[in-house]
Amino acid sequence: MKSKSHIADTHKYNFNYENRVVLKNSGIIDPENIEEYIGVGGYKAWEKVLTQMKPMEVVEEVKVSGLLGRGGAAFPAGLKWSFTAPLKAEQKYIVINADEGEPGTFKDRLIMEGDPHKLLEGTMIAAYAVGASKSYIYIRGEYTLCISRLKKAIVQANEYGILGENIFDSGFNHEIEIKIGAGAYVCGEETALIESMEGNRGTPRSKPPFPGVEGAWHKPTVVNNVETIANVSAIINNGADWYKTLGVEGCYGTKVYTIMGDVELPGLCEAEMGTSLRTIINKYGGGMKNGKQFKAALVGGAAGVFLSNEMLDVKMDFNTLKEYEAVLGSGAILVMNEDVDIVEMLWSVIRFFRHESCGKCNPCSNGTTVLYNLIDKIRKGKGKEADLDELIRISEAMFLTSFCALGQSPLMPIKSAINNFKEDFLTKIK
Amino acid sequence: MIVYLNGKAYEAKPEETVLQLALRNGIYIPNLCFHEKTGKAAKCRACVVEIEGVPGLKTSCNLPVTDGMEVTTNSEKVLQAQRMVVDLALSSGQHDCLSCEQNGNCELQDAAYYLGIERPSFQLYDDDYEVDDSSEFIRVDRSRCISCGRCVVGCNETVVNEVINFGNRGFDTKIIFDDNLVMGTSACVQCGECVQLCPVGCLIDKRAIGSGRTWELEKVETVCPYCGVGCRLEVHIDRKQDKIIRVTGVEDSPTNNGMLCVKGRYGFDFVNSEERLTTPLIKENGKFREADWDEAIALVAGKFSDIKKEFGSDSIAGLASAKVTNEENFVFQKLIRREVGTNNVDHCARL
Amino acid sequence: MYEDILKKYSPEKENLISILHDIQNSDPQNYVSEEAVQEVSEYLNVPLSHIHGVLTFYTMYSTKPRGKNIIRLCESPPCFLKGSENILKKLCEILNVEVGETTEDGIFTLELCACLGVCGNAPAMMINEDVYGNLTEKKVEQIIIDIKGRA
Amino acid sequence: MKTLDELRKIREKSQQKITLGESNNRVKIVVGMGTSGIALGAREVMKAIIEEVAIRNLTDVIVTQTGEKGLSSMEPVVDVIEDGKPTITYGNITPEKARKIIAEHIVNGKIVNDFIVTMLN
Repeated sequence: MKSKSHIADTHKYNFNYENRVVLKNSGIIDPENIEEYIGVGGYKAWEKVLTQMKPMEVVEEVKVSGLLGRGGAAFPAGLKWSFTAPLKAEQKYIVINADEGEPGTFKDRLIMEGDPHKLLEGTMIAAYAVGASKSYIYIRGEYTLCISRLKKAIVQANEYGILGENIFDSGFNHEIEIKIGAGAYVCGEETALIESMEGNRGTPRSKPPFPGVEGAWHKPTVVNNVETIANVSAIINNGADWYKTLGVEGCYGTKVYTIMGDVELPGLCEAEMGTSLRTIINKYGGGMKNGKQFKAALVGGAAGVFLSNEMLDVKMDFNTLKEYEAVLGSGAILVMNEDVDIVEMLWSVIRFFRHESCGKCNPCSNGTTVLYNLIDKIRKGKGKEADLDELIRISEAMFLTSFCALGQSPLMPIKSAINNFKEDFLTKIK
Repeated sequence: MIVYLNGKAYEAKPEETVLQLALRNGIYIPNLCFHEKTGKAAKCRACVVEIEGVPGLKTSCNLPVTDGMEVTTNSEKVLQAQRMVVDLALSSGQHDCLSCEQNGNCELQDAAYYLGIERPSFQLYDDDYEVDDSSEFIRVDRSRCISCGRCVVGCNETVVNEVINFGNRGFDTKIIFDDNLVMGTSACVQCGECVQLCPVGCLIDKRAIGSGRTWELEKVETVCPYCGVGCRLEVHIDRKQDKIIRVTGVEDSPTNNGMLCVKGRYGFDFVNSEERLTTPLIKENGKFREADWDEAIALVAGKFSDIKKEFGSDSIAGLASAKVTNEENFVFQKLIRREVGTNNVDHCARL
Repeated sequence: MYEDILKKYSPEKENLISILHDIQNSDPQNYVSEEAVQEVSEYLNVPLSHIHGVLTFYTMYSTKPRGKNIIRLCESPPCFLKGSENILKKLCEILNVEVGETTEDGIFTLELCACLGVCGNAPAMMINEDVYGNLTEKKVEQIIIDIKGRA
Repeated sequence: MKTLDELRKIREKSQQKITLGESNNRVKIVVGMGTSGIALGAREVMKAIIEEVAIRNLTDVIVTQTGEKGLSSMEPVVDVIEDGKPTITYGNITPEKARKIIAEHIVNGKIVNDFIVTMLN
């Protein structure tokens, strides 16, 4: 590898530890030893909420921090909690969405493998805030290491009395259980996840009622992504005002971007919201591999957008990207060099959707197959220009009519690929 | 509460959905998966409408009415989306109406007709589905299944036989019986609820196939002749042949809510049976001869009177059939108790 | 036959997915048999059709016997970009199977899967519970040889 | 079961342990044992390090594990932490390279430049 000597010479790969919030401990402490987590200040926030804060104050703090859901939809976490917190119910649940399935995303895996107690601490704080005595962490079945580390962490937290009955004499009880998936991307959708947790086929439910009101076993249920929850203890420890000093207006805090593809140093970085694509590629991704030219980045996973070099300096945060009809999604950044054929990549994206469509609703299960047949035809050089309009027309109809976000998703990559890289398609059509 | 449908005001009931309100007032919105009994599945997505002030489109089958709501069911945006949705459903299988038993009674056909879809735009169907003809009364042709889910809900939640579910995923989703058995070897009791709920030609009464177009049949409502529950049913009759083609349950019947059992739905072959007695027979010298009712009744009444005189009332007992109605049973026990003078009366209590 | 697994769980439907995982993992042919479905159905009081529906919805399960080792090669866009198609070709060639098939000796079943979350080391695959990254044609050949040697 | 006071004490104690403060250990070797690391051979690296430490009877060296730092392309990753010195992160480590690090860096105090990913004060 050419790059290695380059790195060794400078002795400076930027791990960016100073900017890390959710991955502060990952790659530093022993994830299987609760005392190391406690040693770096772990469970301080838990102690603080139990001894000094009322549940609604916790909700308020998170609300003020402006923390947005990191699963892709960017829904304000505090607002989500505030719907469930005041409800009177015999049972409420926190569910952690650890079904990280968006292609190119592995941030939640790093948090769970590297710092499982951080997830547990955030979960407990959320549970205290909304008044839930039980939480579930739903992990995809493929993440075997996450499952075993989290199971160990839960046992340790119980042994230390951090979890369990009447925690530190506060009168608050809490139990955390792991639920395991079995291979279905759609279970990342919160209602499909709940279905799966209940032992069913993981197909989405009608909303309303939203899970916050009627979720798991018809009880009020807050579903949060792992990365979202991993921000919570830092917000409680340092306050909402501190949190708002990070990131950009409206999108505070850091974002874990996973960067891969044709870069020298694929991996992941945690940087402030609003870091540009260029910075992410050059500073954290080590630049383009083998000195090739940048052509495109698929941002946000399969449900994301193909961005061209015109977008290199745009701030990568939820709001700014929305202005450009793009999405940040899960924060996955797949970088493609000049040699990559976007038609091939779009084919791969659509194949993914066809494979993962759950089959519940007609436009998605049939639509993804129609889209696949079309792109496959184009890929094989048998397409015509009108097929490009057809791809957009069908995915637009799917966007308007599909049951859940999965069927709505193909529009983004299809539209952006055709609009930004039309040449690639025309070459195939000729 | 007032709801506007295409600009016109309608009085809505608080519990109903936009689709229910529209259908109740004769405004058609294409819909394939909704059924009053199986509920708002929002799976087919054909019933999308526009709501003033709400971005995008909403499915009307699971959209509760709100006061002052302004709904558009026929804008170009709505029709275009509906057209794509129905086109996709039509493209997904082998929906060749010419030979389909459901022709004229098919909700997919109705939706496609309403939207002006002449033929499916896409070729999605691959013919690796075999028709499941293994069961006695029901043919399952999955090439016509649109995964609406009515049969699944019907089997699991309405009749609670719990035999049907969805198997596989995505485009390959199909209905399965038990642990993926053919219908004939599954625990299916052939109640036919799934057939009645199926909006297309996937689940079909096997014996009706090819024996009469639905619009040529006369539908006569009656009460099931079997047990005493009194299920209301509709007999579909071909008058030319004077033959029953099929039987369906009456959906708004309070006794059976459209449901029937295997006997009520499929046990009508006795009607045209060669062996069925239609004239009374009197045995003389060891041989039956045909008689008329007056002669037969007079003969039986005379014999009963003789027996009663000679051996007393309690030497006679009456046993009624469970096939007769409660009213008929009432009359029968009156006859035995008052005219014969005995309490020896019973009912076979089973068929 | 499956009591040891079943008794670890309370007889509630929410445990179905975990139970099916355990049953499959305990089976030398890596699948959930009809007998198992029957037993689980009785234990949880859940219809057979429900269990079959769940088994065929999730890609990690199989209702047909498979090999001792399940190879699950990622075909999602990040791995596709880094050449997963070539890896697939190579695997098909050295194992002499198509996707979804089991080798004649019953040692491997080749499957494709969605993103495994090791995209920084694409192309990647999982064999049973172990993840392999930065795959090259040469590397997969070695991995297969190594596992065969242990079989 | 611990009380809040006990928790606070654990916090103080382990804080020191991480910086090697009071302990008798001179060096802490940390192997990155995330999925990526393991996929690229971190288990074998860990084994080699433990063996080497035992063979050489290095009683002042402690070997532990951690999760992933996020630089997938440099896995397996090994940190060498010494009090008062910059923490060295080595990348793309194999069992052979790990043995070399022990021999040169841990025993002889000579940093192995070729394997360095980063140096942190």
